Amino acid sequence: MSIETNEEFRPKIVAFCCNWCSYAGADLAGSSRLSYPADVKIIRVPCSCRVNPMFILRAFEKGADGVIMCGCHPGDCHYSTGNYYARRRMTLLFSMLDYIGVENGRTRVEWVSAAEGVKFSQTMNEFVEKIHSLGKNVRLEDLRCRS
Amino acid sequence: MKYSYYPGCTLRNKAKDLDEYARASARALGFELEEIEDWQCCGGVYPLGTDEIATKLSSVRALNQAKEKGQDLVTICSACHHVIKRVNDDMKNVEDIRTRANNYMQLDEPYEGETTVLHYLEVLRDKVGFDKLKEKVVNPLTGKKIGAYYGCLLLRPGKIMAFDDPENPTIMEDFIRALGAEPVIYPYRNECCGGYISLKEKEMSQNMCQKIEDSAKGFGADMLITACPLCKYNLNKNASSELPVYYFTELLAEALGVKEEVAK
Amino acid sequence: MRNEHSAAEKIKEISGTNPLKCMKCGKCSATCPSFNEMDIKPHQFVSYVVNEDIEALVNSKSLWKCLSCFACVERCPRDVKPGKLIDAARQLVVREKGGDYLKADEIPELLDPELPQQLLVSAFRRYRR
Amino acid sequence: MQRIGVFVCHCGSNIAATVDVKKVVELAAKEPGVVHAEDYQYMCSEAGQAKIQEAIREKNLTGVVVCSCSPRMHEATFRKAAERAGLNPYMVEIANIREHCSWIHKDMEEATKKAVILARAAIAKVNLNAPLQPGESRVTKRALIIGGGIAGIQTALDIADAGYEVDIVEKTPSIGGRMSQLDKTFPTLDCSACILTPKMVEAAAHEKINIYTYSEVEHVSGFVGDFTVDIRKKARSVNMDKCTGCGVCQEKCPSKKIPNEFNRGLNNRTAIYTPFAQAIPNVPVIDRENCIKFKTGKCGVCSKVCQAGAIDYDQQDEIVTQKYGAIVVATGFDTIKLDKYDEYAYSQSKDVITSLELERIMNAAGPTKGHLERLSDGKAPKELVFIQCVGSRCSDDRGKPYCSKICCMYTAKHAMLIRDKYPDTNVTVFYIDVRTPGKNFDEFYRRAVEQYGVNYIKGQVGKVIPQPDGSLLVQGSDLIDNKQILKKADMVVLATAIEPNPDVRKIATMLTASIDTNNFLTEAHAKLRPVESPTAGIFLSGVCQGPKDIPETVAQAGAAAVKAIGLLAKDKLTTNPCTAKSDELLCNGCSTCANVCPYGAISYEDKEVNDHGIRETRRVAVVNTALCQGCGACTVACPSGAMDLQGFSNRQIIAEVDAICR
Repeated sequence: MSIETNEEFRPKIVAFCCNWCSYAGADLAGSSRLSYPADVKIIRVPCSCRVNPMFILRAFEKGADGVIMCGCHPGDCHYSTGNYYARRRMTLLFSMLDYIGVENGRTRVEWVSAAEGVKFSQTMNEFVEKIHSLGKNVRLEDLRCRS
Repeated sequence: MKYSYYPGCTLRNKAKDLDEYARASARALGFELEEIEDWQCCGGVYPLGTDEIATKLSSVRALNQAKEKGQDLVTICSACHHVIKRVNDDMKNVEDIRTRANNYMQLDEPYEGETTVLHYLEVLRDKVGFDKLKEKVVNPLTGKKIGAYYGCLLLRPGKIMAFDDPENPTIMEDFIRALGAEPVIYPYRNECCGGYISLKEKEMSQNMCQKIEDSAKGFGADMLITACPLCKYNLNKNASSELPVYYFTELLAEALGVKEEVAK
Repeated sequence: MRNEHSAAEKIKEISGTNPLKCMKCGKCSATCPSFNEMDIKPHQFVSYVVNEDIEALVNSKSLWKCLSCFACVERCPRDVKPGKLIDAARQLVVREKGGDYLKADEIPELLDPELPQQLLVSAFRRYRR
Repeated sequence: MQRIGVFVCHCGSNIAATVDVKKVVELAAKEPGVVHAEDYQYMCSEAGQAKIQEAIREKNLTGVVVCSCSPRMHEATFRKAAERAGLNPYMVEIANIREHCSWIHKDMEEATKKAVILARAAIAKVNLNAPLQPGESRVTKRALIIGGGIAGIQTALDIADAGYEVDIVEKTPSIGGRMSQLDKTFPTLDCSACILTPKMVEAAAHEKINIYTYSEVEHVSGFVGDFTVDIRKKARSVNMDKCTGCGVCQEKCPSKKIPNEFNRGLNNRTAIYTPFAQAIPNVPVIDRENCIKFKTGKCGVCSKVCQAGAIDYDQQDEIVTQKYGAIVVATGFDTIKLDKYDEYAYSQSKDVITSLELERIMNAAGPTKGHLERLSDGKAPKELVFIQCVGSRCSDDRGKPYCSKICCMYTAKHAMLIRDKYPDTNVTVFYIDVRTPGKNFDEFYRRAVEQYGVNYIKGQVGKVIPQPDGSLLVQGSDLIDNKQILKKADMVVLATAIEPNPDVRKIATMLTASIDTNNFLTEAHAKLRPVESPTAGIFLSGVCQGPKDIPETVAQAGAAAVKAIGLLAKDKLTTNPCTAKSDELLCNGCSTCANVCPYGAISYEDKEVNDHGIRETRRVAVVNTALCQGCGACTVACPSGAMDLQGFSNRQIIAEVDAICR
């Protein structure tokens, strides 16, 4: 399915990470030198509940091949309840994306605590591998957006 | 209640009584063992190699037959139980083995570990219930002091077999209590009897079996029970034979009053 | 073994265990019922694989003394499971032509009338291709 | 249009070794709004900060992007530097090209490409940044300590000595914690009670310290400087003011068969009890679950014998609500359950015990009055075997992956004390490694070997085998001799792994303090902020943060106290200005945002608005910036898109998304 047939497929992956747990978990992955592919780019948000489904749709529209959202473990949210809202919102969004034909594997929610550098790196490795197996996102990309 | 039943090679030959007592007892307890068709030998030992597929297929066939009937699969021999349970775990949890086994099997619908594998003792504990069993006992084995010999295969690896606490099991002791006898707990009940080693290295097995027997005797047992034909063979053959060794099903049939029925 | 490195890799692959997880506590050897019969002890299996000393390993008596009783597998605190390494080394040998530990012609004299089928089947699978 | 400066840090070779910083400078300079770009060895150094300040002044920068380490590391540093140069600190953003880039990628080209993209995202964000002004909040000059063990007591004393009010909340009937259960302490063999009791008394007598025993924290709200906490004082059934601590009620109580928690269940206590003789307060509690009066309505013996009339069966739980500026967690540890380790026969033999149980057996106030004896038959053991690392350093799912840290030393202590007091008793220790990093620790361990003749065997034990004669056979490895040994023993002591008190998870959730996979509380920084939780205003004291011995616990307790004092000493705190803001023209007054706000920071006002020339009064959302913590839940919930988060606005995040996907 890859459009750029000449080149190796390098997916564009956006990772939203909450400031308190997952972003710190990503930092720990970094300071522990636990590698994952450079295709993953992290955007820091205060809490997973700050992630508006609009941001995820926007990413797909702009050509992202996968979007992952990471937050504190349920019950451990810095703001008590934020990740519960996020979980509900994402469940709805993902089922809607599924309905319109965006494969389930292109989106993911994972809870990563500040102490889980290993889990962060593992999750990213798995996710990138999954996106590789799904190939390029052609369903939602607005081709007019391509630069 | 009907269960798919996998007797295994030895129960068809040298351990016929293990099988027959089990069936008679099942009838007395109100469940039925329906032997699956054209079963093949499980191989006796679980192939540990992660790259072994062919040697696991006979188990998969049995498991799949049970699945098609929508029944749980019951085993009695510890070795069969061990092999089939672990293969089932592979089929459920190890993607590589699942894919390759299904490629071989070419089933209408791929087998993915759906069947529940139960040891006969687990049926007694979890389905019949030891309380219920106790009610059905007509000849309680009062006064008998019985040491349960678990061996390795029923218990280990604990995470996969999920049969009982691998270091301090209670299922056979509870079974013994249900039959009206007194269980004797001794530390060597989950140590190996030597298994297949007795074919070529008899002395090793003798060493181990003697420790088991001495330990059981030391704690006051006057007989041993086991669920494995090979354990029974080794304990009989490779220890001083001061303690008689029985299959658990024989005592079950005796307590339920169906032993004579089998003898006929 | 022609190539010690690739043989070590093969053992790791077949066994699916990572010997580097070992913390050298010796619990496997403490728990092994065949310990006294073994020339290379269960805890040493791990270091032989790590050091890629496979020639010595596959020629050891220990391969044929392991009972597959899984005591070391159950009790290993580091998930290394030496029993699986031993079995993988044994697989390397029996998969080689002529590596069988049990020859067909020696079987008749090992039999006795009470011997259960299960014993032969198990021994066959552990000792032969 | 912003005038943005981009500053790319080499971080020595930490970044520069895998990211071509010159290339990042070159490409960042071409981004819209960028008027200045440069790189430097260490941006966080004084010289590096000076470069940023110089550029702000000379090029009239309105925004700054620093491509460097994690913002969790130096965002504050760079924002302060910018502020000193006259720029609003919230016009500074960080592109994390170290933790999220150079440290995890090896290929230079790939890492450089990613660094450029991360820089672009930050630049795109700064283009939309607006100056923000922090507000102020007050500080309640009172600290709460959760847990009354040595960690909590020490922290409380240090804070109170600095002149601040302190409340200790302790779940059990007395303060003292684990240390009160210990007999002697390493490496000096001091009697534990002798050094702990004075501290307990001092805490109880301190005019600034208020102790709530038999109490639990039930609810926490608020934030740094201004927490509101509900404390449940469980009904003691004894009037604290009337009780004289004479102890007659305990002597006469007919319900005597309750496992004594303080002695680890090795003997029994009564239903009305104080856990130990030196308990503070010296006022018993009635364990209602086991009290005959509470179970059947009959009895009442304690009430009859109490001269002071202190027994009060009708006492109810009481909720105390109190405000605090700082909270210190000092919840300590317990030993793990051994049900998954029955190869050591712990549940099969009374003579296999844990080290903490041995501690009670060795103690004069313990179940055997300090005589070393077998619990099965009361005989003195002649052969004693210690097994190390039971449940520690396990990567399977039975135990804990970490080293419990204290076991090597307390085992040496036990071995030494036993050899000293009972020279006829042989002591063998099976160990994997002997870990003694601490002042006088290795010397202590060597003394056990050299002076006291303790037999250390390198190797783990595989199985403890009870024998028909009541003795035990220990089957273990001797890795030095390459042997499997069978050792006869009369008693086996297991160095059982420690784990954080199981209640800590509940408490961490209430405090929104993060916790790791082993239930240890996480520090704000593993090296540089080891006694603070990432949640502002929450401090960590003792084993709740990680395994440690008494001197380390006391040191950390003092450190946590200093951090708490540093907070309490302030009159005002500046608040995070990244708060939610509602656009009153878009707001339809639906209340959805207020319903998801965890802080009750959103209220509604009838306000006159001018909507494109139409003046009317509407019901609109108003955010109280003192209460808003900036989570952003409301911004997504708002159906009309009126609610946005300053500093993380919709437009800013979308700009980042766009830059990454470009």
